[in-house]
Amino acid sequence: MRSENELIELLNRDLNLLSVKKLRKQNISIRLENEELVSGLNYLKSHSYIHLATISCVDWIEDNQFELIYHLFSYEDKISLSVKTKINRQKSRFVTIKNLWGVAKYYERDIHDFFGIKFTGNDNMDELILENWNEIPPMRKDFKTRQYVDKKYDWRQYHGQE
Amino acid sequence: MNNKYESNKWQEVINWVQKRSLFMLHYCTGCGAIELPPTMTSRYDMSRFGIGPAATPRQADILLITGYLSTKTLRRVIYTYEQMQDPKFVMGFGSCTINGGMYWDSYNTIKQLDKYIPVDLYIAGCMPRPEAILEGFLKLKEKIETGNADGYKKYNKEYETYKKNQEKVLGEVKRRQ
Amino acid sequence: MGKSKRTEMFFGPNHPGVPGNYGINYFYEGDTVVSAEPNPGHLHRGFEKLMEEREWIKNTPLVCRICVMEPDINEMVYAMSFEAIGEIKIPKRAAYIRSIILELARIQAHIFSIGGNCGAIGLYTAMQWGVLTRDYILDIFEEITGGRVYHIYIRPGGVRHDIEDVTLQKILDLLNDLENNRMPEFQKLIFENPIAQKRWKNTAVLNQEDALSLGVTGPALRATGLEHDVRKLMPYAAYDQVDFKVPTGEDGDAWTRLKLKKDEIFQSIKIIRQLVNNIPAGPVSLNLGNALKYKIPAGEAYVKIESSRGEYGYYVVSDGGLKPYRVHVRGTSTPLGLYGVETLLPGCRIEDVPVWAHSLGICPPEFDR
Amino acid sequence: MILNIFGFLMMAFSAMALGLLFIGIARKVVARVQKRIGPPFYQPYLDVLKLFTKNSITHGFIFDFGAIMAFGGMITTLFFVPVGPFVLYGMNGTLLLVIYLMAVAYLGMAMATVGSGNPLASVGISRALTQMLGYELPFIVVLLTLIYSSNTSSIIGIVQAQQSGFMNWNLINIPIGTAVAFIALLGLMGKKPFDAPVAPSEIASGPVVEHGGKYLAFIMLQHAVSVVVKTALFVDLFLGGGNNIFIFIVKMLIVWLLAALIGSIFPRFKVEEGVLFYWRWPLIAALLQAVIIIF
Repeated sequence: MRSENELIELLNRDLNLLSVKKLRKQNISIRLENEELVSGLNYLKSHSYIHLATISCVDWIEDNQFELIYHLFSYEDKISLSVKTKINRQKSRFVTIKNLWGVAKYYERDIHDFFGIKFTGNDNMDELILENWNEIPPMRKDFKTRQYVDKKYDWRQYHGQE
Repeated sequence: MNNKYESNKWQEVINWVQKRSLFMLHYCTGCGAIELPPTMTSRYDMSRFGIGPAATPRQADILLITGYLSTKTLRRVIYTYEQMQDPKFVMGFGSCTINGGMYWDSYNTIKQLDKYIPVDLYIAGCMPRPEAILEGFLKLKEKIETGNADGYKKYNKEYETYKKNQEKVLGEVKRRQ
Repeated sequence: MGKSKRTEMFFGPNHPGVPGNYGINYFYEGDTVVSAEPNPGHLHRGFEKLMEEREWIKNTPLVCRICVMEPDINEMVYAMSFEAIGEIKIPKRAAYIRSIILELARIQAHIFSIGGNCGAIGLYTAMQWGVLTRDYILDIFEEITGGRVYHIYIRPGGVRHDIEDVTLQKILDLLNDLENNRMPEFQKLIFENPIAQKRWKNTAVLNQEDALSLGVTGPALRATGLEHDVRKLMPYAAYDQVDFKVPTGEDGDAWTRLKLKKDEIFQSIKIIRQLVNNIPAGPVSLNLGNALKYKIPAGEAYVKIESSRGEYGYYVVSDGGLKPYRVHVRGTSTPLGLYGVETLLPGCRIEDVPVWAHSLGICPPEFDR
Repeated sequence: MILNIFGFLMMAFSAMALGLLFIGIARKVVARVQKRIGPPFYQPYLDVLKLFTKNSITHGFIFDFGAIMAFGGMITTLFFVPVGPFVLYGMNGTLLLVIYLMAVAYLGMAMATVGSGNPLASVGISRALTQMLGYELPFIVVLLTLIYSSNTSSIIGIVQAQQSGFMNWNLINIPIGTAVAFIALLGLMGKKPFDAPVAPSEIASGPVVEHGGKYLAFIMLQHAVSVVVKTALFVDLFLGGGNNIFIFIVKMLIVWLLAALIGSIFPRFKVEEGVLFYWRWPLIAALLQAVIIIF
């Protein structure tokens, strides 16, 4: 059982953090370099952060970057820890963590569906949720839903409508 | 569209029978399916009206499209619809099937069900209450009795139009019987 | 060597035994599943994209539609993430009302789930009774919020309007009826039914190691003996004000999970009684200004709460604008419905596949989104 | 000759009508257990009529032949089972013949399954045949006991042996055997808890998964006739048969409703659990009964 501050101290000591932030009670977010993410997650997993809730991805189009967020939780510390890293938007490639958490395989496939990020080492990158999608991945910020909908689907015509 | 129904005693008997026994395909395509269990079970009990669930498309008469249809489901719905035996009826269920409803600007749901398969009846609401569903079934029965529920005939007649619309959204649709 | 007798079977999306619109493609030999693959995405509506296109308040009616089994969970977790980023503290009465709503939602979800489990093994009478019982709770919801299924009641800054004392009394009456009349009936019909026990015991076993490595939460995790409940781990709403136990089991099979659900219903009844009896007076929502112009500072939050099936999380990013910059939904059954199918289903019998899916609480809309 | 054929047809049609009525009543009763009103009792008639007005699709000759074989097999069985005063064949050995013929219907279903080529159907029919192994064993033991105690293997002979009063019924004479036979009857009729072959939530109604329209109508009629055949057989063997058709039908209805009520409160066994169940207590009880009767 560590408190938030003890945890931050520990992480500062053992990991090469880019930044660390105490968001609120029982919530901490840290940022790691690309190369150190897998080893960092490995370290955290061996320090009771065994629960991988999910992997989120955010498209920061203005910075030309994707941000990957790994949400971890420790049942001992009762702290929710978000581990973040940023990758280049053009390259859109990252390493898989399926050897640490098998379930990440599907989270990564999901991110591949919606953001088009490829994960090296994850051999199955088929479409999971979408089917026959041949536009730019839908969750990217430059994908315009309205335009796509106007093009693909027909709106119902009502009487008295233009 | 010529909906005029020819007065034919034999056809009348057939309609009368069909109206009184409807098997509804148990296929939950969307969130509207959550109001089907109450409709089917003790409180509202649609079996009073001779409507019962059927397990497979071959046995079913009614295809209920319970809510929004993603394109992935639309493909399965088309297969399912084509597996069903005539006469078959389609009920669009909830606002999403009428004009997209809540998901009017979603990239993955269709906005208008009757472009892709013929719909005999729509039930509005998000989501329709069990009473509305029962009312819808009763309306459908009326339509069957008067011979107006002829979507399946329309589908056969205007097959090419439907096919074109389906392929616009889905790409190729493989058809198997 | 004999020829391999593998046959492919499509369990869903169009299959009466599957929970929702969801598919499992599996190969079986004899009667045993040898390999399985999930086929999700039939319910994908692009929620996360839609939410980026709508103002903060306009998302309230949208989020509840993500998971139809328990819509209030979504409203709650969305409102909580808004409040977490904006550092808004809601009035005490609102917190109490939220907890009451969430617990009622939990009871109805559990009853529905027990009914669904009974349907999966062919005990249709229990399914009918379960849906009937759930309907009385929906009546209460209708009285409070105006909607049977989608309530759009919990919103950023509090709840939409107050609960009247008459309704609170009705809730207590309903709970008494549930506790004294309906649950004993279920006890006799389901939990003392020898064949039902036979079907559920040692079926769909999920051991602790798998559960933790998959990130399974909720009754499925507690059935393996761990007392983990977000309501206790990171209390929200008014859960730190009430006294309740988190029931746990040992075996991790379908039977244990169902018994846990039954115990949790009684715990929820206890919680609601405490909340109703101690509900403070006061306002039920904050005035945050023009609803269409809600603004919160740039920031992020991963907020999670305990749904009837486990941890339900939202990751919300705000860039300080009128709309959320990114919302990511972590549905409870995501690990089980995707990876769990691949790893846990092989070895299961064909007739246990629906039992597996129902008892682990697979809810496809929350991972299709 | 013509009169005979007329008799056969009458028997077949009235059995269908009676069976559908029974099914309708059972639906209503089960609905009351489930706290609902339920469909009108004449709903099965409408269902069958409607199915005959529907288009239907065949899956080849084997499929057609299987459907006919299932239906025909059941009708043939009917002719050997005395229904009240209506006895078409009364020769020795009908009891064993009936047991044999009942399998024909299943084999017909199996053929139709092969024709349809649906894996769900093949799982269903393999379950049905497996389950047959289960219930037939105790049932046959009871029947042999019965044949031994009544000194005849003709059904009508057994009925006649039970006349002259309630105390002569086999229900009183061999009570354990009757109970075992009733449990076997549940499996024979595919009632819960032994309805694994058609389990909708697992294998989407099993053998009939590809049957639509007229084919399904035939299957429903076959089911209706099978209800009549099986309940009539039970009444003949254990409840004293009946010279009065109305009393006979009431007895059948009691047996059928009892089975329906049991079905409404139990979930279904897995198929191998069902077989093992039959091979355990019912078989032991049946053997015990045989020992009691023989010695």
